[in-house]
Amino acid sequence: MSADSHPIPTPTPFATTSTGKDRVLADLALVAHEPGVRKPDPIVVADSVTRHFGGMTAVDVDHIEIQRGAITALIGPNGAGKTTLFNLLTGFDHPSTGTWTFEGKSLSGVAAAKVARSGMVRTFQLTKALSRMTVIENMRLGATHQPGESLFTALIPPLWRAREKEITVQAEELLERFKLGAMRDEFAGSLSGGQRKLLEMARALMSKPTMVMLDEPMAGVNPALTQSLLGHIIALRETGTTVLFVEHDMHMVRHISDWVIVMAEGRIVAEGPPEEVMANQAVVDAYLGAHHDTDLGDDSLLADEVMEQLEAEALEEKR
Amino acid sequence: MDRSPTAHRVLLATLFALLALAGAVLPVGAAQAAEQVCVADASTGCINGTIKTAAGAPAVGIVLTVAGSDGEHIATTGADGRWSVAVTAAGEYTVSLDETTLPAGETLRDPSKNPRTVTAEVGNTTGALFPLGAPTAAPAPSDGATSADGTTGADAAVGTPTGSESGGGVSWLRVGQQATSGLIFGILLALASVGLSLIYGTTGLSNFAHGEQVTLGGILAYVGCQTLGLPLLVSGIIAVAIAAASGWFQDAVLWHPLRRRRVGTTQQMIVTIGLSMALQYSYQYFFGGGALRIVTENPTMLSLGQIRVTLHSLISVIIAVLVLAGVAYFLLKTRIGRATRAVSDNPALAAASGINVEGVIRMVWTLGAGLAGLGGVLMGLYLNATSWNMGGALLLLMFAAVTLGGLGAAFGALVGSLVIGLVVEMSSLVIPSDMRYAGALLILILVLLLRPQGILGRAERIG
Amino acid sequence: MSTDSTTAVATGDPSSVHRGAPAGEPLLAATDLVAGYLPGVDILSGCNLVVHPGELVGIIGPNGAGKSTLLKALFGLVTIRSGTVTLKGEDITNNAADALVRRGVGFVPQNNNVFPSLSIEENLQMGLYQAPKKWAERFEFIVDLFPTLGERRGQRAGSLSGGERQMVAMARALMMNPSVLLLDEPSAGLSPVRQDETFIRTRKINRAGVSIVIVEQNARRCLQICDRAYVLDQGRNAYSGPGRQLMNDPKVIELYLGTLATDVETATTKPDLLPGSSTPPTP
Amino acid sequence: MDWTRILTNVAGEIIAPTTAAYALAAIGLNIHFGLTGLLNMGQAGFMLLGAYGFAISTIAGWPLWAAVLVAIACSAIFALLLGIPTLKLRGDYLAIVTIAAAEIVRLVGRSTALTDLTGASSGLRGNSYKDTFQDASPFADGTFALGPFEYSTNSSNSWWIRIVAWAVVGLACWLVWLLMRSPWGRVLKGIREDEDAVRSLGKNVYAYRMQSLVLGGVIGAIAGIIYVLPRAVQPDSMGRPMTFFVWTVLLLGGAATVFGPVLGSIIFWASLMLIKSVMRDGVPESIMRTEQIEQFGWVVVGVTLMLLVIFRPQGILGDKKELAINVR
Amino acid sequence: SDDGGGSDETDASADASPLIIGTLLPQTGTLAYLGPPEIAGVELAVQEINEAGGVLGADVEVENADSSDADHAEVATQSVTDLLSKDVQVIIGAASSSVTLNVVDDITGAEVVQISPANTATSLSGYSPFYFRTAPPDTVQGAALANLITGDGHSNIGILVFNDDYGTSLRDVVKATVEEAGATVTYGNAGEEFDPAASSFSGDVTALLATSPDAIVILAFEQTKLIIPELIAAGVDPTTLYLVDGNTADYSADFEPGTLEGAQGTIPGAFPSTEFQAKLKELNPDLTDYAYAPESYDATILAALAAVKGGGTDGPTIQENLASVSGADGGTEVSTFADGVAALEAGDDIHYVGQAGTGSFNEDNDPSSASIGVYKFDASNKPVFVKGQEGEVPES
Ligand SMILES: Nc1ncnc2c1ncn2[C@@H]1O[C@H](COP(=O)(O)OP(=O)(O)OP(=O)(O)O)[C@@H](O)[C@H]1O
Ligand SMILES: Nc1ncnc2c1ncn2[C@@H]1O[C@H](COP(=O)(O)OP(=O)(O)OP(=O)(O)O)[C@@H](O)[C@H]1O
Ligand SMILES: [Mg+2]
Ligand SMILES: [Mg+2]
Repeated sequence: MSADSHPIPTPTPFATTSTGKDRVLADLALVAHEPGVRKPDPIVVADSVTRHFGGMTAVDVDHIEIQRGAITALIGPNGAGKTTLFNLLTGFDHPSTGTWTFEGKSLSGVAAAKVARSGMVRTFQLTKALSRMTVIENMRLGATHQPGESLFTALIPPLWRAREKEITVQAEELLERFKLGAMRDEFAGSLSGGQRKLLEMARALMSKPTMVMLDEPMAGVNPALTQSLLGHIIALRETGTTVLFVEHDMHMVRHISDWVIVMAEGRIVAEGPPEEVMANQAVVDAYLGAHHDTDLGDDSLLADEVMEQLEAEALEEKR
Repeated sequence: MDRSPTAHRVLLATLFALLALAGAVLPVGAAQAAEQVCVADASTGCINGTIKTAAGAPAVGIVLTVAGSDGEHIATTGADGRWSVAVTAAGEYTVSLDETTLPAGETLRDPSKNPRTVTAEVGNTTGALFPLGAPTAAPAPSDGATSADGTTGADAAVGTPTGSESGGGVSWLRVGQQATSGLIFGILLALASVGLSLIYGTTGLSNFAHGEQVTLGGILAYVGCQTLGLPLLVSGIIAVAIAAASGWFQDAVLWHPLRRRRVGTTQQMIVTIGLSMALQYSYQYFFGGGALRIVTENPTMLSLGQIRVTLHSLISVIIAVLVLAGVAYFLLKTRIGRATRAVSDNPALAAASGINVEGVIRMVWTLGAGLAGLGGVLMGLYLNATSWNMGGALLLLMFAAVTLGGLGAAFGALVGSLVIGLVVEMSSLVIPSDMRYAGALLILILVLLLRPQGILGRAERIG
Repeated sequence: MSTDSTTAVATGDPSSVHRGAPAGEPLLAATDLVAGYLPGVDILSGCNLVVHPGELVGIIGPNGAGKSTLLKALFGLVTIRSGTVTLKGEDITNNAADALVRRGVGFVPQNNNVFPSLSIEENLQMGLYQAPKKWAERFEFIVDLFPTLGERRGQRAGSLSGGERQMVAMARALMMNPSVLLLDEPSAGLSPVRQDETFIRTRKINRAGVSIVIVEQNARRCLQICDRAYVLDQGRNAYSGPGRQLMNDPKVIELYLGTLATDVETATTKPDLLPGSSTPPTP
Repeated sequence: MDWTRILTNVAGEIIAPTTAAYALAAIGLNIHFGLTGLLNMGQAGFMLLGAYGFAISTIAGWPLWAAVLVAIACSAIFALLLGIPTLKLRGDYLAIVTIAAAEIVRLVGRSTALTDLTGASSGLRGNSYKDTFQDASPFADGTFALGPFEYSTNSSNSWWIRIVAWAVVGLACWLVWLLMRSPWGRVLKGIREDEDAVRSLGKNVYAYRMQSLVLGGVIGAIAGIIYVLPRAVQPDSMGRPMTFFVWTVLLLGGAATVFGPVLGSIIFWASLMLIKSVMRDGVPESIMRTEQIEQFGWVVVGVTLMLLVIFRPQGILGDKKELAINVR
Repeated sequence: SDDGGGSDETDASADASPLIIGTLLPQTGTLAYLGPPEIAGVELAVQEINEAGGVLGADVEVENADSSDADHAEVATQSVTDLLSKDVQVIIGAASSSVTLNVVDDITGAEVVQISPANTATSLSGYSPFYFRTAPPDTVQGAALANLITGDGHSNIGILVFNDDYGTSLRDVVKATVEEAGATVTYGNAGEEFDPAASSFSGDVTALLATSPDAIVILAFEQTKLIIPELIAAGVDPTTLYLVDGNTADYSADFEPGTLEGAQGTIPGAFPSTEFQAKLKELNPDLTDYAYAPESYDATILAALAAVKGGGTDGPTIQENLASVSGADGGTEVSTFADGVAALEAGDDIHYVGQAGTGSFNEDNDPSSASIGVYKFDASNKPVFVKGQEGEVPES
């Protein structure tokens, strides 16, 4: 069955009739399915970005473009360099070589905070909850344009109260959607692993970014909740937000992404729409594996050959 | 040490020179010149001086004239080079030296100061000096003058072999000497800082009472040697054992319960400040505020080439190096040693790996306190005395060393200590001595700017 | 793709999937556990769990349900306020973690599951802390399982990617060759092929006689492989039963599993149990 | 034992200028540590710079307001100099850098090289710079008694300094109260928890830290002025023990609270006075010699401090729940 | 401390309340070793005063309080509060000039007389009409020491001096005097002081010896114990060592016999004081060191005599009469409290000649002269009196 047409339990008005999706699909329709391909309306363009750690090359990207307004998935084996690429693009790490632009402006060498302010906001794979602040405070911190964040305005509450109210309303809405409403006044440090992931994502969305980069947003999140959150991500596309996410959950990738980029050993090895990329034999061999659609309860899987095959695949992935 | 024959000769020559000098200055020599020597009393004042040749030998038979309100007095230097006149009225006196009576080849160092005017008081002694030597500003006798006279470098100077180099400025010998002291100090400091670093590394606690652990070692050794009269070795071993036990005990009654109650490390840090206060003043209560000499014997000096070290410090350094090597082996090669790093990274996971976390921490406290105690004993010997605040005074240097080397990296603390030791002892070559700690701290800041993670620390990955 | 074999198992009697021995003495049992972190706030409020020898037990549930807390409580990392935990009949309530390791319990935590400043090799050595003599043998075994780890043995775990860390975490727990294994989301952050590998390996380990408790958000996969499963919600057992049965329970699907990933199974499971089962299978 | 006298003295400590100065210094430190998580172990350095700046410019003939501005400027520049290179470092490194920098200030201040400016180790005499402040008093000279408290109105340890000091403390509390509840304070708190996370949200962590360092440092400098007004500028009295006491005061009262520093300071100095007076009067010399009584007094102070933290680790006003969140 | 009990005459005596003397001396902190002898000096004086009938018929009381060191400045402040609340009229202290500077305004502002037994800082000269000191002025001791050195014929003089008022101002005098006599200060010039908090002195000793001095002066306190072994080990001849009042002490328990034999030191004060020391030791058997005990003793006696002379125990009265009893107006020389009272009762002006050998107070309330004793260490490292020297304080 088609994942798209499947009814989603939580009411998400944008889920199916997505004008944004149509637009993006139309834009991407003519784009060739090859690594490093040019896109009609790229928001991020990066050239020859490399990052070495000692002797190993974690990232070695010749050319990559992210389509504006699209939901792009970045997949690839463990250690492929996805997170490192995120770190480089968002200014949390410094590349060995390379330049990139965001909305036409060069962002290479720009500090992380400035990158975020320019509209490119990311989340972390290993969550960074602000432990001794409450959930709602975490959320408020994500907002932008709060005049009270400047030292002198902070001293005159009337100057920032109104904005604070707006922020709080927005934060509470997001919390409800991310099933964190009940935790509003708890310390973020007391959240469970999955709840932290959710908070991290919700907090990033507070700033209404032009582009949001999610690093494995759904790892550790309950599937039922994942499903309801996908609606939210799709809704982001409707508002014109560009989404780039790393994810190992293929159902999610298949369900919401307009475009998939595959990384391996630091390089871009394949690009294309999800159905096609996932049918690509190389991707299946190196990343998805032969059993990704198999019921693992099958005893025959316990045969030694299967293990060997899996190991071979894992090695392939490594190579 | 293979150069010891030379060293011995230098030492012997020095001793002879010393004896000669002592003979000249000691009251024994004064006896024969007794009839000349003026003693100031209610009605007389004295003007006196001693004249020595450039080589430092007494200059005999020099004639001086002292003229003033109560007339003219003539004095001649005696066998010890001394002269003196008694005056009966206070006021200004002109002292002139008859240059013709100078021994052959001697000149006044500063001829313009002859004659010179002094103010004498009744009941007081006033000096008037006429230094002999080459007419330069250089205060020390030059090499040429020394060898011309055939004596060793230990002439006029108070018997130090360093005199042979041109004095005052920075000589290589002085650099070497201070570098040696720096290394010794650094290695001994390392004993203390490695313990501090271990405790910080495993528990995240900045232990401001660590200095008192160091003091404890020193004071226990003092008690052993001075109060109980035990031999140094025995009291040293007992001191280290008790110091280590105190670490065990402290963790058992204080830090373990605090950790169990999840008291944060900053709060624990304040507890260490309180503990440090309580301990410092307890030491003061029992042992007073003065310096305590662990052993009263004067240190035996050894010469390594031209560099002097005391036997005590040499042995101390050897002990310290052995112990530090042992600690290094323990940390790197033993299971428990590795476990300390695991505990410092992630105590819960360490427990999940089957490590007895509390046991490891207890062991670290014991080891850290034991090392500090040993550091205290050796430091007390090296510094010639211990006192109630010896450790407290060193604490900042220890922290600097630990940070410099990379927080929590035990070897970093070792490297950091050596750097700090060298900087502290050598910075007085270039900056005022009372600012040398400032110099060490400045170096610390600079190193941190270049290598924020410390010398041996590693940068962390984000994301 | 081996759709055939999947069908064979899935359409069979659910009880045939269940290989543990639900009857008899439990190996590990928790009764009416109450536990929490902050004073006065109970996260687990009367939670029960039974693991029989050789059983593979899954725990699923929404985020914040208390799954990790339950594992930590079993393992002595969270204080149990009331209730008991027994291992082979002996009371081990609030026993220290290292004592449990000595008794053959292994644990892979969800977060912070490596020692970041230690190298991979040292991480593994920590896993074998109580039996350093077996190092050579066990290390070979692990390198066999995770060749990457062998090659990178000198790299500091703190610099590893998310997936690589997860491998280190799993490998560390396997070092001691435990007889009871508590896994908290072992597949999170792994690539699909590694996830499969992890699940299949978990089963193999289980087959070799190790009793396993596995907490997963990859819930379908988890239910596929486990003998029996618990659904935890708000610190209490909400459902329990054989994995297959829960997987097809509409209530469980709606509340905990979602339908996003049902595309594989829909073709083969009982159509009447599934909402939206009328949709055609994916090509 | 004369309890009325002792209790009067203890009560007197509550309003003493030293108490106010420490409260103020701790308020500054609270902005650093409580709000931003900066481990400033050199607050005494800021205070000493403030004191030097004030005293030296007053001695040079500058008016009161200018001297205060000089003090503020000195500490602000010091904060900038310290902050530019170090605020990018991990917290623990900042601790050692600040403690080192404060020691450098003290050692340079007391070195003979600067005798003309700083008076080297003997420092600057109190009566050489107190005049401008005392002249600014609206009161007539003399002494004034309020209940059991009798102080001179203007000179040195006076009512005037008490009034000004506590007014400044009140002002600073109000400032912190406003800031803590403001979005600015929220960003600082975020930085305290995880700077990378805050950075990823587009806040310039460096700038915020710098603002916090300067603000707290300036408050420290003003505390320094208040501290030296009733005494003299002594480089040695503003060294590490002072920094430790400021920390103690802060954590005693409760970090990240508005009134914690004030309460901490009052409790610290009042109990020091109480313990010492009681020891002095209550322990007969047949048991301990007089100097032993004083030393034992300090031991009691140290132990009391430990017990206070052990039994109330979050401080008197702190939030226990916050402490229970394990961040390690 | 006053065990005399209420004497019968108290009621019959003048309207003055009993004289209460406060001490503000270092009992804790880095100078704590200076406290016990000073306190013993005060207590000995009080004991003698009370044995002689007290002041104006009432026993003198002592209230001790800690001044600590400059590092703990608040302690002295609190102690002053404590002392003032006990209505003391005289405060003996502090030992450290830094501490004095911190509290002097509070004390003198309350019109309480402060007499320091140990302050030497020039910045304290004439600080307040209520501030006095009995410590020998640097100018006298420094000059005496310098003359001793030059008299021994040393022309290259190295000074190990700590950067503290006591050290640097004494150094300045020594330097000026020896240079006038034609000698050179090879080490220890401005900028070559060591930090009093320093713990290791090998660098300083090396630097000093590199200048090849033929005499070495140590201007320090307790640090001396750490420095001397360093010097001796470096081969320095003890006969070329010179010490001052802050460190000329009995080192028989600290160094092996002969270590200091022939070294010389200056201590202000009349000789012999062994009897005085024995009395102090009786009061506090743990005493090992007597630095500033005579000055503290004198300060107490002077204050008591001033009260007797003025017929009142209040601060201003004592302040007015202190200079006079110290001999500023001349008069009968007395050396004990009892003699002083007798002379005063006879209507004479008196000139108290005390243990410290300092002269009457000058206009700045500093001692106008001092007699300096020269001591030489014997084989057991004890200082033995050699001769005395008298010195005037030059008018400033
Ligand atoms: N600071 C570092 N030092 C050394 N190696 C590093 C560092 N950071 C990353 N690496 C290595 O670079 C490679 C890429 O890491 P990265 O985190 O980008 O992988 P990833 O694609 O995000 O993988 P995953 O899906 O497992 O999260 C990994 O092999 C990792 O070990
Ligand atoms: N360290 C902690 N301190 C305080 N409260 C905590 C802590 N960890 C968890 N909690 C509380 O316990 C609840 C359950 O947490 P737990 O980690 O057990 O959930 P979980 O079922 O494992 O969720 P997830 O699937 O998201 O990992 C959380 O919602 C939180 O309120
Ligand atoms: Mg990653
Ligand atoms: Mg969990």
